[in-house]
Order: sequence, then structure tokens, then C-alpha cells
Amino acid sequence: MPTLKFDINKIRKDFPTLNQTINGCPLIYLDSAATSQKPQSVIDTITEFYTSQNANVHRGRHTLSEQATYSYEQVRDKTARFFNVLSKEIVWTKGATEAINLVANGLKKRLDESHTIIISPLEHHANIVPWQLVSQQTGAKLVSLPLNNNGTLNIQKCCEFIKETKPALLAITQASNTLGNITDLKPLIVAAKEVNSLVLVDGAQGALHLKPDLRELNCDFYVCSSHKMLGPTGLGVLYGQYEELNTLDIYQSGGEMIDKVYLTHSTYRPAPAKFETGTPNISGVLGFGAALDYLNELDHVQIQQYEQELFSYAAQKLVKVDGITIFSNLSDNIGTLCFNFKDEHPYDLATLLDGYGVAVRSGHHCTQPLMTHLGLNGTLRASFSFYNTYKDVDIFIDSLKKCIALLD
Amino acid sequence: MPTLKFDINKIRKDFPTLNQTINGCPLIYLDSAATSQKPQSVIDTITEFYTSQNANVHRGRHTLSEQATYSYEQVRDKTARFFNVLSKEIVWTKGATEAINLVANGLKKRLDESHTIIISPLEHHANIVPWQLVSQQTGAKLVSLPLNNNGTLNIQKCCEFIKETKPALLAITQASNTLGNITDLKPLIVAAKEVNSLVLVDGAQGALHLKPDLRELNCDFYVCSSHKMLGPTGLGVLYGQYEELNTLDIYQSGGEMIDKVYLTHSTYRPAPAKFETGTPNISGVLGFGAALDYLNELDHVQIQQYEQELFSYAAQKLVKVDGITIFSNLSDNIGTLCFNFKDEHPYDLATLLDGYGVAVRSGHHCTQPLMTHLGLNGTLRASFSFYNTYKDVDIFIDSLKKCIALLD
Amino acid sequence: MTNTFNKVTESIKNAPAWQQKYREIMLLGKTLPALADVLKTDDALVSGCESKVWMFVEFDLTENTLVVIGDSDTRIVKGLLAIILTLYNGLTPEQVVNKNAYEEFEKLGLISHLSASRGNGIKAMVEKIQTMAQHKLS
Amino acid sequence: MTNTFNKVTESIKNAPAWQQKYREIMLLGKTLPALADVLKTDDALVSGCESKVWMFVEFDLTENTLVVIGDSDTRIVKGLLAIILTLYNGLTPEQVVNKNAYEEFEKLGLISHLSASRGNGIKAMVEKIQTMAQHKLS
Ligand SMILES: Cc1ncc(COP(=O)(O)O)c(C=O)c1O
Ligand SMILES: Cc1ncc(COP(=O)(O)O)c(C=O)c1O
Repeated sequence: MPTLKFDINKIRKDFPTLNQTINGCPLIYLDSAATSQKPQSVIDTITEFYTSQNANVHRGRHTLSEQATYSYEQVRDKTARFFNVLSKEIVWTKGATEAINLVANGLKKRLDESHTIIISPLEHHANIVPWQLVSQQTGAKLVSLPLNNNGTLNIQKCCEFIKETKPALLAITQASNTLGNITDLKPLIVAAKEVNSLVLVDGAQGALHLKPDLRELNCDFYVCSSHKMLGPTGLGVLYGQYEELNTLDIYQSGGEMIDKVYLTHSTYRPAPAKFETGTPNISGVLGFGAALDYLNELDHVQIQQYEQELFSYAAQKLVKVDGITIFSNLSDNIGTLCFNFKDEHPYDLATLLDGYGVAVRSGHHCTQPLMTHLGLNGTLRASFSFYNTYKDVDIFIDSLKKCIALLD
Repeated sequence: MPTLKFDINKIRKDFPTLNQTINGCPLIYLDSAATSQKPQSVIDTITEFYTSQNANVHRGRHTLSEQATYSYEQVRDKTARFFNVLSKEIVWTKGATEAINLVANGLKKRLDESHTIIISPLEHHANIVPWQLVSQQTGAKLVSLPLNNNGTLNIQKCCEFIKETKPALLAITQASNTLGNITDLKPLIVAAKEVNSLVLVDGAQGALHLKPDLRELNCDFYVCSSHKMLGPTGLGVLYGQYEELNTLDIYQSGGEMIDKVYLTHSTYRPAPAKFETGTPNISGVLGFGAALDYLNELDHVQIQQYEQELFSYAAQKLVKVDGITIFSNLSDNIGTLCFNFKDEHPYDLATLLDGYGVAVRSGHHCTQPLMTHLGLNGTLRASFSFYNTYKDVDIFIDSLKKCIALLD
Repeated sequence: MTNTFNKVTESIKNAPAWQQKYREIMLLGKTLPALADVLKTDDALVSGCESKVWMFVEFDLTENTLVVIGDSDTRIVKGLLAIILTLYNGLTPEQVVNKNAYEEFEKLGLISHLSASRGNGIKAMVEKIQTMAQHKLS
Repeated sequence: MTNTFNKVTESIKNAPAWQQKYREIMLLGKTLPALADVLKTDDALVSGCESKVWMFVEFDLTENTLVVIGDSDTRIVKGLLAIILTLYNGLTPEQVVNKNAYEEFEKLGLISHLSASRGNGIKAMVEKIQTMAQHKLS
């Protein structure tokens, strides 16, 4: 299927946003962990939909509605193929966050004081707070995997922990959005399956960079966000192994998800329909389809190789800047550098870097427990994607040095 | 503020979708109750965002992110002005359906067997099923306003019913999506307020055609969907009178809505933030802003007048077609004609009409209880908007006659 | 068998305009005997159709061939159902599995009816027959 | 008062490049005395700032003028805070209400800091002061 050789110059041209100046400097976008840029084909698909196709889905016999429904369901198939699962195992949500909430809510009735949920200290708030609420509401215990001081997981210890704890559910990130560290999921899932635990993987960061085969990974649930995968905002994907998915309690209710409605009660359709109520984000789904098409045109192995080389180059340059501490693991990383300069507040450096057109993020990155674990208030984060260049790295490092000089 | 005189020819040009052929015939789009078409400015705003502005909101110090956040929050202000309420009373959801679910979930803890919730038999499933679930989960009684045989509410009887029942909540539609009938909300809300009931108004159909002043209407909650108001899919609006809004229990949880997160518990921000977790539908919000700008450029009174005249013209022509029964109220209607031909299944006529490029809807329109009340299995529905023309009506009626002729 | 099919559908294929195609389909629907009301149970409903379609798919054990009967509350879908019945009735499970209904519908110029829309019953009807045949084979 | 403000901010206004503007802001921040740690309570935090800003807004009862003290954990925000303090300290409630901080920031070429971003503390800081003044007036 992938036919094109990885050509960074060609790729740059596909992303119109990258081709602009900020404060008079060329934009150096190092915030792809927050949201990815979009290729022209994604933008065109959305425009095309609203210009000539616009109609609601699943409800009408007229041509526009049939076309919209057809295109919309095609993207579900495409998503399923991308992750090597079945179409009926794909539920559209408004984002990774909602997808986790849907699962958390759907499991609630089965949990009580006798159960335990395991998360990790690496999690994004989206994979922490919903489980806290489930824990408060059901009495299930919420515990955390052991984490090394440097923010890496000792996989062997974690496996033992899982097997001892026998949790009802293990909810864990595929890659840390703050550090970029990749979780070695396979042994953890094997351990969890040995003790019959459900496994939810937060793929918000992993889906684009690691393109997992979910059938092989053998998790029960997987969530990700379109906007971090070259697609539009307002759309998330929930994969659920069909039996497990279909046994989840319903979440939101209303039109579309129902079979029959009487004034006093209703009956529901099977998954995925029963989790999809209301008019969906149709343009979002179609745009996401275009994003998947774009990714399928490229060779994922080549993308990954390029990203890894770029990351190593950036890491090596950053390490050499006086006063910089890097918190990211420099191997097994999706391409994110988390760092600070001495004990300076990251806000100041991020603000100054913006003056040079360099977009990085500062703060706790929605991972306050990880910050506490690392003894930090916040960090800078530069996150790379395959559309970044070696020149981006050079300008980033040069600008960083200039900003540091401004500080004193 | 409104400056332009209503000029249907100019307006037609603003909606690119309308300018196309279906099966070789010009498209006659009579399905605006399902979703409205979008003016070019909405499409351009989305394109512009993804082409040069794309960034996540609320999280970054860099220019793109600040710009995105600024534009995004501006639309909240714009929405608040449109409905004459405060910015902090506006919550973004993924649609009207989610907005109702959010309120239903947020009230749950306060309800028990001693409470009653009143809905009406006119409601869309989105304003029925969530209350059924609340009722099942809390023991609160779910009852329905009395409805005349013809599908209109006897307002005096309803007011008495409300005052007798003293419900915890009255959840009612501003206009029926199936019939187009407008609810005379004011006396109902006055009655509800007399007995201290909360009032939620489902404005999915009403928001565009009736542009309510929510402060004056005095309801506690109001919901609507961007895609039915010239805006993009995947976005809804929840208005909540601030005190009531802020006392609702949180719904989804994750990033953004939190204040502090520890591994075991978290604290939340005040409304609207506490109801908005995860990366929002940024392009959807910006596109919706463009839709409101477009509406603000027009004079709402002129729009309404045009819609009413067009509706009367269509109703008069339809009434005269042999064998047609109209179920809609022909006064106090947002512009929707609900009808059947003899006892023919609406599916057949909708399919045939599509052959002539006429897009109408057939089925139960997500209002099964109303269908039962009217003794019907389904109907045809032709819903008009201000971008439809008298010629649309003529072609619709001509085509309908031809399709009827095909039936035997 | 294919002869029957060709004969039945010839007028559809040859119809010069869509209006006539639909007329022929509806006429075909009228030739399909109505199911007795007692058979129109919820269990027999093919889910995924906007209009109601009741269908019974069985195998003639002596002949090892498919027997399908059905009905619909709409004229057009009933006509389409009639086409499907003519197409599959009397085939062996192997023949059913190898018969591509979509191709046949395409030949009739009816492919727009075969989109993935959930409201469209053809996909669901064909799937019900195919599932049955596959089940029989395995 | 306005003289003090002008003097303090002149170097910012006259800075030829953004780099120097920021330098001057950060230098200004350094002149602001640090709050004692015991005063850095959660209650004193101005919410809606990405960086931490602690602020106390009081009125001098005898003079009927505003007294604001504050601190921040970042250099830039602390500098911006210093500008705000110079702008508002010593004003009467009426004067506070009539003083438009945004205009002043615009004159300094710092308006990009005043966007509606929740991460930006200036809006929140000014609002806290304005709310206090309005409260005093009513
Ligand atoms: C009256 C009414 N309420 C609620 C809804 C649900 O809106 P959405 O599908 O945009 O969530 C609709 C849309 O069909 C409607 O017409
Ligand atoms: C690891 C991780 N999980 C979950 C999320 C939440 O994704 P979204 O905001 O798209 O719902 C993010 C996004 O920041 C993330 O990085």
C-alpha cells in the first residue's frame, strides 16, 4: 500500500500551516504533542463536504444524506483497518478524553470495594480523573504502578505488581505526553491477561507515532484523538474488543442509539450504535478519513525512522546546552523532549522562544501527579513530528541559547 | 447591528451547497430540520483555521495557541450576546443531545422518588431518553404534558398540570422537529417558576428560526446544535443560568476542567470550565462564530417574515394536493410540513422525490412517542429555511404530484 | 435460475428512465405474496432497514437449497426484496456464497440503493442470507 | 502617579526590539520586593494565570486609595505585575474604575499579552483590582 518514499521537502509542502512566520520569524512548530498540523488533503475534504455534500447521516433517503452516510461509514472501516480491528469495534467520540469517560462510566456498575483499578503516574489527567471518580462512586481502589525516579517504568516490577494486585482494569498510556517515553505495553498486557484484567490503553500520543496493531497488542480498549493524528478537532476514536465493548453500559442517550422509544422506557441498538447518539461530527469524521489516507500513502517504517533520527539529533544538541536538564528518556521515545533550564520557570523561556517563532509548551502538561513524582512544578516541552526538519532543531537550539542569554 | 436588507438572491449565493444538481435536477433542499446548509464564510473560517492558525487552546504561551484561544473565547462571548446571556453561562458540548445529557446527569444526585420530571409528547428522543434513564436511576417520576389529538398543546391545561405536579424539572422543546409546531413557552415557564421548577428548553429547532432572548425567556437551561444553525457539525451549546449551571454535578472529567490533580483526588474549576474537558472542537467553535456573524448581518425580523410567508405558500399548495394529510399546525410553525399521502409508506415517496432532486425526510424523525400519539408509523417532512425559495416550493409540489402518479 | 432472474428483471434493466425503473420495481413487489400478519414478528425483522422488512431464510433439507420468503411495508423495498428472493431462492449454500448481489444490482442500474446507509435494507437483507449460507457451510 | 508610571515604563516603551522590552519587564520585576512565603497562600492566588500570581488588594481607609501588593513565580509575569501595581497603587476607587489598563499596555507595545487566553494572568489581575474597586464604590 505505501508507495511514496519519505521526502521531507514534499511533506512540508503538504502542511500549509508550517509555511508561515510568527513575529517575523519562520514558525518552528514543536507542539505536535498538543495538536498536530493538518495536511492540505484533510482541509480540502472538510471544505468539499460543506461545499457540496453537507447532509445529516443515517436518517435520510435523499441522495445527499445517503452520500454522507456512505462516506462517514467508510471512514469507520478505514479506521478499523488502520488498527487491524473490526469496523463494529470502532466508536466515534468527541476526543480521547470522552472515550475514556465512556469506558469508565460503562464499567461502573460492575465495580465495588473488592476491585482495584491500576493506572500509572505517567498518565495524562484524562486517564486519571475519570478513574478517581469511578473509585469514589464504586469504592473500587485506585492504585498506581511503581515508577522509577527518572520517570521510566520498571516493567518487570510492574508485571509483578499487576499479577499480585489482580486489578479489574489496567489503564495505561502508550506514551507519556510530557516525557515522550514509550510504555513497553506487551509484557504488561500479558501480565494483566494472566490475571483476567481488562486493559485500556491511552493512545492519544501513541497512535500517530507508533501505529499499533490492536489485534496483536491484545488490549480490550484503546482511545485516541483525531486532532493529534493529522485530523480535525472534535473527534476521538474508541476501540473496544467487541464483546467487551458491547457489554459496557450505555453512556449518553438520545436519538440514533435507540431501537424503540416509548414514553417510559426504551430499547437500545448493539454497539457501536448504542454509544453514538445525536448528530455526529460528520466533517470531523470525513477529515479524519483523509488523514488516514495521507498516513497510508506514507511508509510508516520510514516515518518512524525519520522521527527517531530527528529526535536523537535534537536530544544531542539540547543536552549540550549549559544548564539544561532533560527529563525525557532518550531511548524509546516518540519524539518529545521535556526539559528545564536551571531552576527558571518554564513560562519565561516559552514566552521568549515564541518571540523567535519557536512554539514549545510550558507547564504541567496535564500531568500534575507526574510533576509531583519528578519533584517539578512544570517543564518546557518540545515535541517533534515527521514534518519537522533538522533546520527546525537548529533554530530551536539557537533561539533557546539566545533566550537563556536574555534571562540574566 | 443588522444592516443588510433581506435579498434571497444574494443569500442563495452565500450557500454553495444549494447550487448543485442531484440526479440531473437542481437540488431542492427541504431537510434543514435535520441539518442546515452552511454559508461560504463558515467554510472559509474553518479552512482559514486549519491553514494558518491551527493550535490547541488554553494551554500554550506560543502565538498560535494564544490566537486560537482568543478567537475561541470570542465566539463564546458572541454566543452569549446572541442569546442575551453571560459568557460564563455558555458551555460547549458536542451537540444538543450531549447538552441535555450533561444537565440530566448533573441533576441526578438531587432527585429521588419524591420528584417528578415533566416532558411533552412532542419531544425528540434526545429530550426523552436521558430523562427516562434519570427516572430509572433515581426513582423520580417521568410524566408527560397533555397533548391535543392534533399535536398541539393546550397551554392553559398544561399550565394547570405543571402547577399541580410541581415538577423538579420541566424539559420541553421550543419547536417540534417533526411538526414544526412552536411551543408557547412563556406561560409554561411562568407556571413552572411559580412552583419553583427548573426549566430546560430544547432549542435545537428553535434557535435559528426564533432567536430567543434567554434572559427574557427565563428558562434555566437551553440547548441547541451548531449544525442546525448554519454552523459546523460536532458542536452544541448549553446555556445555564449561572447559579444553576455551576451547581450541576460535573459530567466528563479529564484535563482542562480540573484545578489540581493528585493521584487519588482532584479539585475542579468553576463553570463553564468544569464541564469542558479534553481538547474542544476548536474549528467547530470558530465556524459557529462565523455562522453567528452571518446571522447578525441579517435582520432577524426580516428572516422570520420571509420564512413565514414561504411556509404559508407551501402549506397552501400542499393542502390542495389530492390525498395529502398535513399533521403540522399551520400557524405558529417554524417552517416544517409534516404530511403523508393516503396510507402510503413515506419511504416510497421520499425515495421517488429524491429522483427529482427534492430532499425531504421520511420516518419517525426520532419522535416515536409523538408518532404513537398521532397514530402514525412515520411521515414525510419538508422543512424550510430562509435560503429556500418560492421556486423550491413549486418544484417540490410538482415533483410530489409526479411521484404520486408513479405510485399507481 | 439465472434465467428466471433475467426474465423478471429485464424490464428493470431496460427501463429508459429512473421513473420506470421504480415503477417496474414496485410492480415486481406487488407480485410478491404478502406474509401472513402472524409471521410479521419482531424476530423476523431485518434490522438496519428504515422500512420494515420481515424475512425467513431456511434450507430445504432434501434439496439442500435456499428457501427465502419475506415482505416489506414499503413498495420499493418490497420490490427490491422480490429481486433478492429471485436471485437467491433455490440456490445451494455454495452458490449463495458465490453469488454477488451487488454486481447484479449494478447491472440493473440500481447500485445507488446499495450504499452503506443504515437506512438501506438491501445490505442487511443480503447479509442475512449470506450469513445463513455460510453457517450452513461450516 | 502617572508620572511614576511613565518613568517606570519609559524604557519598555522605547525599547527598539521585543528582546529588550522583555529584558526591561524582567528587570522591573526584579525591583518588586518578594512576598514573604507565608503570604503565598492558595487564597491569594489569582486564578486564571498559567504562572502563579499572588495578589492582595486592599484600601487605605484614611486615604481612600488602593494598596496592591503581589508576587509571581515567573520573571515576565512579575514584571507585568509590577507595571499593574505602579498603574493602580494609590488611586481612589473612582480613578481605578476609570483607568483602562489595556490602553496603557497597548501604548507600551505589550498588547499581545492581553489576549483572552486563560493562561494569561493580566486580565485576571486587572479584573481582581477592578472588582475590588467596584465593590468599594457600591
Ligand atoms: C428538537 C430536537 N432536539 C434535539 C435534537 C438533537 O440534536 P443533535 O443531533 O444535534 O444532538 C434534534 C435534532 O435532530 C432536534 O430536532
Ligand atoms: C496521553 C494523553 N491522553 C489523553 C489526552 C486527551 O486528549 P484530548 O484532549 O484530545 O481528549 C491527551 C491530550 O493532551 C494526551 O496527551
